[in-house]
Amino acid sequence: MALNRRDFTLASLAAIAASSGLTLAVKAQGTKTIAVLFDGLYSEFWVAGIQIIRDELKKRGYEIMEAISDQDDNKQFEQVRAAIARKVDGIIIVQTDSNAVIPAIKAANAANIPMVHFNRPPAQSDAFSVAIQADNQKIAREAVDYACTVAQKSGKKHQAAILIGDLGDPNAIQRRDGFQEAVDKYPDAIEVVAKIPTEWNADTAFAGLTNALQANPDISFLFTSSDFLLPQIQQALKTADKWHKVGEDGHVILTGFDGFPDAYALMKDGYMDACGVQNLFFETQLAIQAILDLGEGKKVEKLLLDPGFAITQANMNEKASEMWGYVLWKEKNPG
Amino acid sequence: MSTLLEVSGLTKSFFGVTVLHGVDFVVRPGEALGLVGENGSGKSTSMNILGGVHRPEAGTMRLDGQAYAPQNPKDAISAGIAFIHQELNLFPNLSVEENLFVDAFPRWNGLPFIDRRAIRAQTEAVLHEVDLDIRPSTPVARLSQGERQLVEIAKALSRKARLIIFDEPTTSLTRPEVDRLFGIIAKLKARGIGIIYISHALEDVLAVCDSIAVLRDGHLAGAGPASEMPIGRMISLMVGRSIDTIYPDRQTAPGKQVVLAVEALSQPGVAEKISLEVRAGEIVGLAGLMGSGRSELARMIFGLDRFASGTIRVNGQPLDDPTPEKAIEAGIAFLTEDRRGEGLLMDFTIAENTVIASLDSVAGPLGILDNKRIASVSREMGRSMHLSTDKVEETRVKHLSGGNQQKVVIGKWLRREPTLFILDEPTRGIDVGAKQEVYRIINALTARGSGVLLISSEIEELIGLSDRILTISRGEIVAEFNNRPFDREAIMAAATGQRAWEGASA
Amino acid sequence: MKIGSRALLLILQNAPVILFLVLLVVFGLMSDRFFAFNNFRNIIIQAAPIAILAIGMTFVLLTGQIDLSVGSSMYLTACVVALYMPDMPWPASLFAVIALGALIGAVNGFAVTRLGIVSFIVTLAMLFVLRGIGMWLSNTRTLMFPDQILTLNRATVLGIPSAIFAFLVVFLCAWALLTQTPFGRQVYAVGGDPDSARKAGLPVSRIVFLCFVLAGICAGIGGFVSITQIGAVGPKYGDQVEFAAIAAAVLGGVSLFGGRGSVGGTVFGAILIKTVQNGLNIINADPYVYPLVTAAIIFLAVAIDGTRTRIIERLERRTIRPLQAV
Amino acid sequence: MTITPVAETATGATQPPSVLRRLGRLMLSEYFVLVLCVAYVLAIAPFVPEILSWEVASNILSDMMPLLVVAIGQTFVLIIAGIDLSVTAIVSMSAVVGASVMTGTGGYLGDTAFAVPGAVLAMLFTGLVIGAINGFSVIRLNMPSFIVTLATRMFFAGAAVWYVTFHSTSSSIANLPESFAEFATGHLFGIPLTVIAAGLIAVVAHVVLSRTRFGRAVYAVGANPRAARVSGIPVERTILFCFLISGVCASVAATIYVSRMQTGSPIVGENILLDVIGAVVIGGTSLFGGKGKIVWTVFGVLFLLLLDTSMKLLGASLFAIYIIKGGVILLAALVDVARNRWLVGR
Repeated sequence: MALNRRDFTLASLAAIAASSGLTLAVKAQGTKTIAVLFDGLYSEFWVAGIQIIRDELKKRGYEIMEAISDQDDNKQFEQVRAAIARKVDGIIIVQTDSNAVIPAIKAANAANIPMVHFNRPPAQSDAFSVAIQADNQKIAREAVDYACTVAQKSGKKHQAAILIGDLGDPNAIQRRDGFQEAVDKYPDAIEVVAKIPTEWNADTAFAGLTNALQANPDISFLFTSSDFLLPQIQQALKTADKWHKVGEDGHVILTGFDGFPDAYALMKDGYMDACGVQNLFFETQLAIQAILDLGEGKKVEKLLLDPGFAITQANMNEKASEMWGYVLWKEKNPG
Repeated sequence: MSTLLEVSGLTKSFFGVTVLHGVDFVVRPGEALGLVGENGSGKSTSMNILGGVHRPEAGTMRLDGQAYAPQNPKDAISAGIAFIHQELNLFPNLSVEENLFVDAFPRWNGLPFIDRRAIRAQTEAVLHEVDLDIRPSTPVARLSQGERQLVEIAKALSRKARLIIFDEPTTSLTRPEVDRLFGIIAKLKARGIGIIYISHALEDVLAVCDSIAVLRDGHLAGAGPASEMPIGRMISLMVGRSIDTIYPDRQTAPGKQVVLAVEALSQPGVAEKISLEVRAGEIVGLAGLMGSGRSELARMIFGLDRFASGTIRVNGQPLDDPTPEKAIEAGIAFLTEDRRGEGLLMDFTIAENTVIASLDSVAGPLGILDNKRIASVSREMGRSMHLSTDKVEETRVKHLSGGNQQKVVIGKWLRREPTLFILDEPTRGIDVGAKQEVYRIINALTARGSGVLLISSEIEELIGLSDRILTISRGEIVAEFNNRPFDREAIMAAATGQRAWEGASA
Repeated sequence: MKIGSRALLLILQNAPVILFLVLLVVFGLMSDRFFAFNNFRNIIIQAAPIAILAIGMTFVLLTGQIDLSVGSSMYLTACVVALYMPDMPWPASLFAVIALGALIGAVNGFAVTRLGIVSFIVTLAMLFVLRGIGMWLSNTRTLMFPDQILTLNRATVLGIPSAIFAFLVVFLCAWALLTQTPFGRQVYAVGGDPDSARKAGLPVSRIVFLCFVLAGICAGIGGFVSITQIGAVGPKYGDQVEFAAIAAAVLGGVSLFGGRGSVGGTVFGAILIKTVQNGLNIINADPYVYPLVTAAIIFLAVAIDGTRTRIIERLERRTIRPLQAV
Repeated sequence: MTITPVAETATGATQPPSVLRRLGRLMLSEYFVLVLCVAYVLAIAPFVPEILSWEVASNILSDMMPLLVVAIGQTFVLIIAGIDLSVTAIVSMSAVVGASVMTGTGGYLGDTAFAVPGAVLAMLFTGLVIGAINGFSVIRLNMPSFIVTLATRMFFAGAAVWYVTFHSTSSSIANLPESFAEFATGHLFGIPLTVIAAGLIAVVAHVVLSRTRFGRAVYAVGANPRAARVSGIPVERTILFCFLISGVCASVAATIYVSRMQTGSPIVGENILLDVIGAVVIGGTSLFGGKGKIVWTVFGVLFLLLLDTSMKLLGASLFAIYIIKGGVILLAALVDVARNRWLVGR
């Protein structure tokens, strides 16, 4: 055993010495690096978002260090520390949890590395960072509000269902709360009969919606907490023979959230009534500007708001161009 | 008379060590050859050669006059040679008929489906031949050990076996099952099937076989018709010297103090008002057939099985709701009949096994074990037990022979200096030399004042060792024999039960 | 006492079924929409993907192995279909998922039988690798499927919804394979006692290998059925499904130690789990209680099974003398 | 349990050259995974030279700690041939329970002197309770641990999310006392407190497993419960204790997580299950019981963390991390198999 240990120590020392030599040789120099730490790439919104940030930063000569925390706030904390260890020049982060990110901000502060929160603000604290905020709750409320007015105009009472995201995901909770605030204002027009948990899982969403339609065949008002569930909604409604356009008999008043290309297509085709849109282009622009300004030592407001908006059948024509999903859709469907 | 199998000059060595030196024997159709010898004498090697597991370096085998040189076990099977091992190779989760055909199901009309009707018919036929009255679709899990063995024989018959090799077939059978088995073997012989019968139970060998071959150290030590091979001769050929008695003389007389007092121990279906006493320095033999409740009694006393009513006292102190921990604490040691399954941790070293039941004695404050002490006590145990190796910290017990394993089990318990040692089949499956060693240890144990409750299927062993013999039948103590010399016939009669056997088993 | 426990045993023997009936009654009392032909059809449709997956898992579990990679396997095969064969007719896609699933199963089986790595580790590693490859191919985007696949969900075969039809076909094939063919019985033999199986000359490695291949194929088919339902797959598709499949099999009486269980039981287990979810949907339960109720029911079912085994063991304790009449 | 294969393999008829022999011996020793770690660092260092920096090393060390503590608990359970899938839920549940006790916004003991000790006790108690449920279900209800802990995992993961809704308006519980954060950030003699705590746990666990009666009982129960029972080992109690240890270890990990994030989040630790079991098994602990060591687990966790950290530093995309992680697990297992075959062959 003793022999072993000595062998081991010798071998490791030799190894470390050898690789240190290599290290010196390869050590990179010059270019600035920005860490881009996302929570997950589970919807088109994030995929498009990270793509834009990546392209923009590369255009400006930055190197990117990317990491996805996969909805694990501890892992994200470790990723921030890894970024700090790599002495990056700035961190753009989509945090998993608004409270749990505070220690990470403090660590970045201590290392003097600017930090920008993309899309979600952190909780209140004395740590300094800049947040780009899209107000999930407000945007959801506005979109659902429009749908409610449509429902009210129809003159009859609608049975409503909501597809709720993962209950551990703050975004899901905020969107649910926005929905709730909106429908609470129209007690005469809306009665919520089904709250369907999806765990952000397409399979669960499909089954849950199918079952809800079985229990409440009269559901005629639907809100999904993310547009990424639209294919499943479409499948379930078609099966239940409820997939009809606005104005047709049996149309289900459908409200989405995120502003996916799909969502735009469905709005254009008249299947969807409204969609809460986060202004992705605006947000990415704000984030990049903020991180650059911070890097140059400029003063930046702690909170930069993306008001977002609700795109509806009513305002679709004037607002579409601001909708990121429309732009992406347009790229794929030119002319 | 023609010969079925003729083996001549069989030689085999492993890693330069010759384990078979030109062994010859012959099996005639309709005859049973008994193959006896100590462990390591070459029995299993010759059988492995016969079964196609190993290939010999020299020597020939002829089956029905044809040269026979199996390259793998399949060759042996197709040549009509079948093995019935001590550990049965049946799948309890399959039915009887499926077990019979599991490696070669007949297809239904050439389709990849099992021809259920065909296997059922064939199974019924062979089951009938072995007098087993069960439905072919019965899961093997529901059969008793004896029934399973008959299924194995049926399997051999279904493959048109001409030569069936039994390896220790009776160790886990009840007496009626053994009788039934012997009846079947007789029937097989009558059909012209040759038998090779391997066993340490020499009486069984005599009862079954027509001729006997004795192996020692890879040599054929002697062979001849069974009528010319009394047990004494077999033993002296096996060990290479004549042995008057392998049982040591009892040096000390039992003391007065009662170390174990069992009173009215009852458990529905298992034991009925069993009462017995064991005194210090006394060996009490418990004679009974397999399935008579003898092992169950031991397990209940040791706290492994529950019982409904009755009391157990050790050294006068009541042992309430016994668990193995409590029983050990009270001074009971228990050598189980299942050495590999319960007696030892096979993957552990000798040292680890030695102290496993007495960890407190080698533990310091906070339960920290003293490894040096463990090593020294284990070596000491190895020496006093005449263990074959002194590398107690390196050798895993799975690499020891059966006899040495048994010594480790005994040694482990002796470390606790038990006031009562329950020995359930202490010499099962170990060779004569090791047996003697075990007897010597038991004797020494009583000299130190321990009481011993000895359970054995071998009446001779009980008679040779015990101060007193109790017979148990159907969960009741039916007779007590207090004085040497013991009347063998009377014990047998009591053990086989005054009342007719009813063979109740779940 | 004995008679009492026999009665108890009878109840316990059928405990999963009784539990299922109790669930039906409870949900039925809580919503009048529950007891409807359409609803039960929905339950079976929704159970189909997981049941098919669990049937494949049953083969692997029967041999005493485990396959943690089925969820990722589902994801990867779906990605391939969505990315590389959008314009192919659906039978070609189905064939592709089966072939790819078989290939993945073969890799698992090879690593387990030839390389001798514990199946838990092999399939754990594959869980990561396959999902990684899927994410790589799809660039972690949500992938959409062509209409010809989506419309399958509403198609019927002989009046039976396509998902149920696929489910029935897989179930019948698996059942026939396990109970009526030499291979099936040998699967039980290998799982019951691999050493004896080897001694009996059974091709143990090949059987285990084939079971992994079957699990891979079932993962492909189950994934395909699920695609027709949900229409799009994201990078979380099939995540943790392996646990659901194992739970379904164990609920149906499959032993994790091999050799015991049946596809019928597995299917029952899958339907039981889906019934719970369906019932909770139907009665519009608080979203927070879903995992609690589901977990509690799985726990209860398996606890009953454990107790049953213990009682059977006690009853089958060898009796050596007749029992007095009680 | 202290013999190494080395002793047996040291003698051979043909002696290869000394360096090779030593290398071979190292491959066969129980430091094998550590050798892999060094080899990995060597291989990756040219691409991420930072991995050899003091800062990264100390990051790896502190990132290791919570995972290590959970893995130590898991080692006990694996040695008795069980498995504890519920550790992630224990982490989550303990985290939110602890946070709900000490949070300044409406915590049970918020803003009192007992906030921190009360919370720590509550967390440990949570781990103990869930461990007890697992343990009793296995020994009393005769359930396979895989399913028991699968069910408790599902249950308590859900319960943790629900629990937060009663104690916080957001999806996690914040506003925890400053003094509690010091556990994650503080140092003693220049060593992080968490490292001291986890190190202490590792040392105690190592001593318990390798040098005590209880440790022997754990191995014996894992190797053959029937034989262990006959030898007077309290089999059921040993099994129960292993699950309790696993539960408590998971809740200790929760204290580290909560402290470093200063947040009680119901999803913390949700994703670590496969890492934990993977690390323990890579270390060499058998899933079939009876074999395993704490040092092995330490090496296994270190190996996984090295892998993770280097990927982070490389900024590897998620899919690359998945593929490489899976590939390396497979490779490690393969090398281990080859190594064992070689061992047996000699």
